[in-house]
Amino acid sequence: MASIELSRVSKLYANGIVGVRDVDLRIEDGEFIIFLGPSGCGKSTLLRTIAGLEGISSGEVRIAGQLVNNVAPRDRNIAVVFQSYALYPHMTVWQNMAFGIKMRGAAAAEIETKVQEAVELLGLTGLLDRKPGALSGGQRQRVALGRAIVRDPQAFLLDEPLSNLDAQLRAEMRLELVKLHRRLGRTTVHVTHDQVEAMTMGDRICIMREGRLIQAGAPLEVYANPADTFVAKFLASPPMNLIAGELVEAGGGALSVKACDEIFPVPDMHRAAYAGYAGKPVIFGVRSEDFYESPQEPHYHPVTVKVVAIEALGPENILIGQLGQTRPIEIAARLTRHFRAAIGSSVTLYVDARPMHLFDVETTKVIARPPLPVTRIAP
Amino acid sequence: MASIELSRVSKLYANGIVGVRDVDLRIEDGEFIIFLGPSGCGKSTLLRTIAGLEGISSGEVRIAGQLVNNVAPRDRNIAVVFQSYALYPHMTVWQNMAFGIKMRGAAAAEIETKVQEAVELLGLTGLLDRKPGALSGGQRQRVALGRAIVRDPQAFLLDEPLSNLDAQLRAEMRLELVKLHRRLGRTTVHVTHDQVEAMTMGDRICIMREGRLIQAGAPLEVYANPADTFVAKFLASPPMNLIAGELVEAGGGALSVKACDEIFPVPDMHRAAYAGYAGKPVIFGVRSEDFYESPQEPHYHPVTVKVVAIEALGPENILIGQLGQTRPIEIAARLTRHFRAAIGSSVTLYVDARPMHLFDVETTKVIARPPLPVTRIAP
Amino acid sequence: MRKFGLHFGLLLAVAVILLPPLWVLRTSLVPESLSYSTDLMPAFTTGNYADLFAKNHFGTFYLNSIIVSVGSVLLALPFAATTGYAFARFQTGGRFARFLVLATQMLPPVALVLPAFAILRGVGLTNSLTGLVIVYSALNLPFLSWILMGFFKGIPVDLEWAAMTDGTTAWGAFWRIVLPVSLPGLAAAGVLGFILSWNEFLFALVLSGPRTSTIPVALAALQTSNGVQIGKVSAGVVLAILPLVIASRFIQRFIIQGLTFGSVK
Amino acid sequence: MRKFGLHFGLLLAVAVILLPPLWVLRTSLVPESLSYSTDLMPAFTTGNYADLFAKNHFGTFYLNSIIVSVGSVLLALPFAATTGYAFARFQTGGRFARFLVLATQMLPPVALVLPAFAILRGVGLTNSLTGLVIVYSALNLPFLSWILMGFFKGIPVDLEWAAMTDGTTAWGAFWRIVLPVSLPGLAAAGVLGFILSWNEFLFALVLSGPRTSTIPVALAALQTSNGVQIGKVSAGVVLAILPLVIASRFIQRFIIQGLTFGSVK
Repeated sequence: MASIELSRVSKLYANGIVGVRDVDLRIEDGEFIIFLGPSGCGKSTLLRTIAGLEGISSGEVRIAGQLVNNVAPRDRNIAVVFQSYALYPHMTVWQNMAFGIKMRGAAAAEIETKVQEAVELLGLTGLLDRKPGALSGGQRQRVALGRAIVRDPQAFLLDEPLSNLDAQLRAEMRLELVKLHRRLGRTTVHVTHDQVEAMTMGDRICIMREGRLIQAGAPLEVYANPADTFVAKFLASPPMNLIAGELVEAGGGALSVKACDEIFPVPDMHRAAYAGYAGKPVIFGVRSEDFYESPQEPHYHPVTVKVVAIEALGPENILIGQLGQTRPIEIAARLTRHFRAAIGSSVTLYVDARPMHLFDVETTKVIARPPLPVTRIAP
Repeated sequence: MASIELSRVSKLYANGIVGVRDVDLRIEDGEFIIFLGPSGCGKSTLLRTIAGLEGISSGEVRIAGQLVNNVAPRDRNIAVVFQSYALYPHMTVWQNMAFGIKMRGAAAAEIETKVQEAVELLGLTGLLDRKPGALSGGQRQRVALGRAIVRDPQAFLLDEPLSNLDAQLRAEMRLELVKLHRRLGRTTVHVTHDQVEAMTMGDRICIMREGRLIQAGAPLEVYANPADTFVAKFLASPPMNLIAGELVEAGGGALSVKACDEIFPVPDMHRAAYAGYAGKPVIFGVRSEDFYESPQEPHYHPVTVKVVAIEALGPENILIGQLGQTRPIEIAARLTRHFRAAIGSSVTLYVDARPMHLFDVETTKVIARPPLPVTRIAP
Repeated sequence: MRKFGLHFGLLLAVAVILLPPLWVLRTSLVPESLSYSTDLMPAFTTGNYADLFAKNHFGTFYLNSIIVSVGSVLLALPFAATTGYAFARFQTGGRFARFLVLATQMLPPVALVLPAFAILRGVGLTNSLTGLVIVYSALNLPFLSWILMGFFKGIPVDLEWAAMTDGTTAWGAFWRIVLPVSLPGLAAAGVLGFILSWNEFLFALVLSGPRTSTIPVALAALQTSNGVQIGKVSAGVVLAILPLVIASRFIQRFIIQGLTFGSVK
Repeated sequence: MRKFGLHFGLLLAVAVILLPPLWVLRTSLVPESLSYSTDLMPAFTTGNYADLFAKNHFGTFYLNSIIVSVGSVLLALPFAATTGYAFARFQTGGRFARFLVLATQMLPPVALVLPAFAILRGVGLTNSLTGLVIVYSALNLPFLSWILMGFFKGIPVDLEWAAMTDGTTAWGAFWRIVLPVSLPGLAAAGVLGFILSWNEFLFALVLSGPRTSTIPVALAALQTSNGVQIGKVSAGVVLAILPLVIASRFIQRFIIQGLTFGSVK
């Protein structure tokens, strides 16, 4: 039951490596927040500074409004679930789960009740007398969660808790973690490098890169309005297609992007925002799912693509194709499972340019435009 | 340039663990074949028996028609790319790549030519004097591939070569491996636990479980016609929805599946195949992408689902919902990104039952029915 | 044929390895006068053993050896554990301190024995078991620290972090988590220290007196006093090896696991 | 204030550790008559060193020590490498064989020295450097095998598999891949073996004669002949430690890396 505030938090290591750089973030009470980024981006380091397991070089960390820079981990009343689970190998499941409240001096009866609650919540009955070594990966994961829950902490910090599970179990646990959060209502920080976890689990994503917080926001908002090309590529699979081109005036105040021997008309709704960049080089970003096999809407713009490969995933087909003749670039288009084409043939695809973005060539930052309306999924 | 034949190949370890059990498989010359299965299913063991790195307990392995049971790995003329890459840490990239043909006594000029070819093919120029320790993960992966290519072997055996790469690089290398195979035309065996790799890379998938070969076939054919519930679940994400129910007669020779308080009419096209199972318990299998938000086709069957969670991935939304009132079960439906609903509310979805499958309750094997037509993606 | 040759070779190797200790055992159970007989077992007696205890004070020496070996391990182990832990987890002392620890192990014992004698004489601890215990602790400390450092390095730091968020201090995490988890390592290190002290000869010879000798010194005395009494010496050797054999049977598994140096799974 | 206390404590510790060796160095460079002076450096002489070589045959002993130490390592290392590799990769001998290797290390040296003497006398190798080389090789073999086993275990089997599909035999994979990759381990093991042999006293005392003594025996002789000549002894100690210091400066990094026992990254 606590907010977490980070003010200009930096963490430099003795060898000069920067762990975290000037991070400002306020995590609301009860929020489920995701730290997303490639390995080495500082997301786990940031989590550990919140837990107090690593000191910070500068800045302030507040939990529930209280400055905790110099507060020991045990006095922060937060629980951490580690990627390795970090179960105590010499203790039984029961002892693992009871360790935390025992350390806090709880009475035997209270310990029994709390552990029992967590055991039932997580379906661990029957495993209580086993040592961690005798558990499967999924069971260990649950015990680690249980150990955190029993303590009834102010906040849960989860450090890539799903990365050691196989794909199917990972999908199940993803859902269960979300349900658990909904039930317990505790502030939760979840660190991951998995884009699917980031999109589906949290209230907000914080995307990190090289120790910096690049963008924070609701998953669909970040997805629809990436701050730069890094976010645009990282938060999707296949990544957003980024096409270097030029913004040109097309008469009558209309704008077009000239790229790869194609002219992409800029939708009128974005005209005002982009007007200042007319005549300049830009990076044109369009997501793979904004390509269609048929002109379902009148504003879709036809482009010709030479088929390089078709990845038939079952429910859908990903087309990898070359756009342009003189200096062709490779693009990915997400099409329906009914799409068929011969490798090497040319096909016409239809681009919905409304969700497009333009990025500055030098800074790689997005050129601001009014966001398209995003409906938030209730509740 | 060789076919690989496995006849009743079994591999038992000294401690009684079964690595591979009675595998029969013929891999055609030039084919790209995938061994897919969860960890510990024997797929890597099978690959190593082909390479000769592990002896087999019984059965026969033939490469290019020649029995190789007692032929040493070095005389089989196959190349293996290991999950760990297994680059020789004390040699430079150039030495790593040249080692294989040097061992085969090639002349210096030939070595130079071959290595140079592979270097250009894989874009390794400029790295030749580095030691493996100074390379990134992706570069190591390329060097490992290069080392295999230089040898010009009869077949490539790839043991989870992409599993140590991050998501974006993995997607790129997936495509590059396919292009490489198309270019070199060598028989290739690719071991993976990743369903996406399996669907998109190979001519055929071999699905393994507990040392047995469960099903082999073209990816989309296996996807559309899984042999049992294991394959049905394993080869999709989210897995196929499996609903325990009963096959009942609905008058006029029509059949329905009664499950979860719902009646799912069996399409007429499957009536003949399933008639014998009328009145018996069955498992009704329907894929997540066969749920739709609107009744686009008249034969879609409406069902009411209580929304448990919506996973908004960006390009699409996965709905997790409860089907049925008395003993509800959880199903996953793959819907468009435009779908919106409140958690806890009830929504009507429309099921396309034509791609459905019924599975035997006891054996978990599929109840045979004529396959729906599957268009093969050319070429 | 080739297989037969292989098996024959293996049997020969086993004989070469096992015969000497078995012959020592045999000689210890044969009267002195028949020791050099080539018969397998010309007569049986426990007289050699009885003599050792009755005439050569082997009971005392045995007790001395046990006190010194166990005492030095118990004294050194806590220091070794904390040093090893500091080296494994913190920057303490840097690479140079780690090297120093190894370096002390490189000094020739002969060069150390005289200073040790001088120091012990200064505090009046020559000819005393206490002195030997202290010296052996000092001799074992670097080696034990090094082994335990390897062990502690093998324990993921996550475990300590988990304990610290669970409510322990850093010291509590060491005490409640790291130490119990490294019991096999501590046991292996302890046994090694015991064996090194039990077998040590040079320091014992110089630092102990007639009543504070340890087994190796007593064995050496048997071999040099008035000619070698081969029956008694054999009995002494058997007695010297006995606790090692007994201990190792119990902890064989432990040691092998412990001495894979730091690979706690 | 607390910080000052800490630093003072650390300085004290450094002094306690470093003072004795430095004092030995000082005494070795001071004339015998002034050895016990409390002055820091009452006079300077290299006479102690000159005397050692001129009157005490230290040149010979030094050479003996080098021959014996280097020779025994060179003799033992190939056997240790192949044994360690067999233990690391194959089931060879099972757990029991591994235990036996450790067990031989547990026997008290005092119990081994007499049989060793008997065997060497049988083949006429007492008082010879060859005999010492053979005995030291045998003594070091189990330990070196054990260390190298740990090292080889740390080398992924994939590397050998890659080599074998690349066209080598199993032996070729060991020779061309495993050995070069384990050079740090071999170096560390070799240095350890060298140090153990260099410092060994008991076997050298019993098995060597007046012309085949090694440094530790010569040092001991200095200490017992007619009273302790502290200046000469100090010089001898410095000389005994010198090669260890020189060698270790070069390979400090190597050893520490090698002795993390098998963690080749």
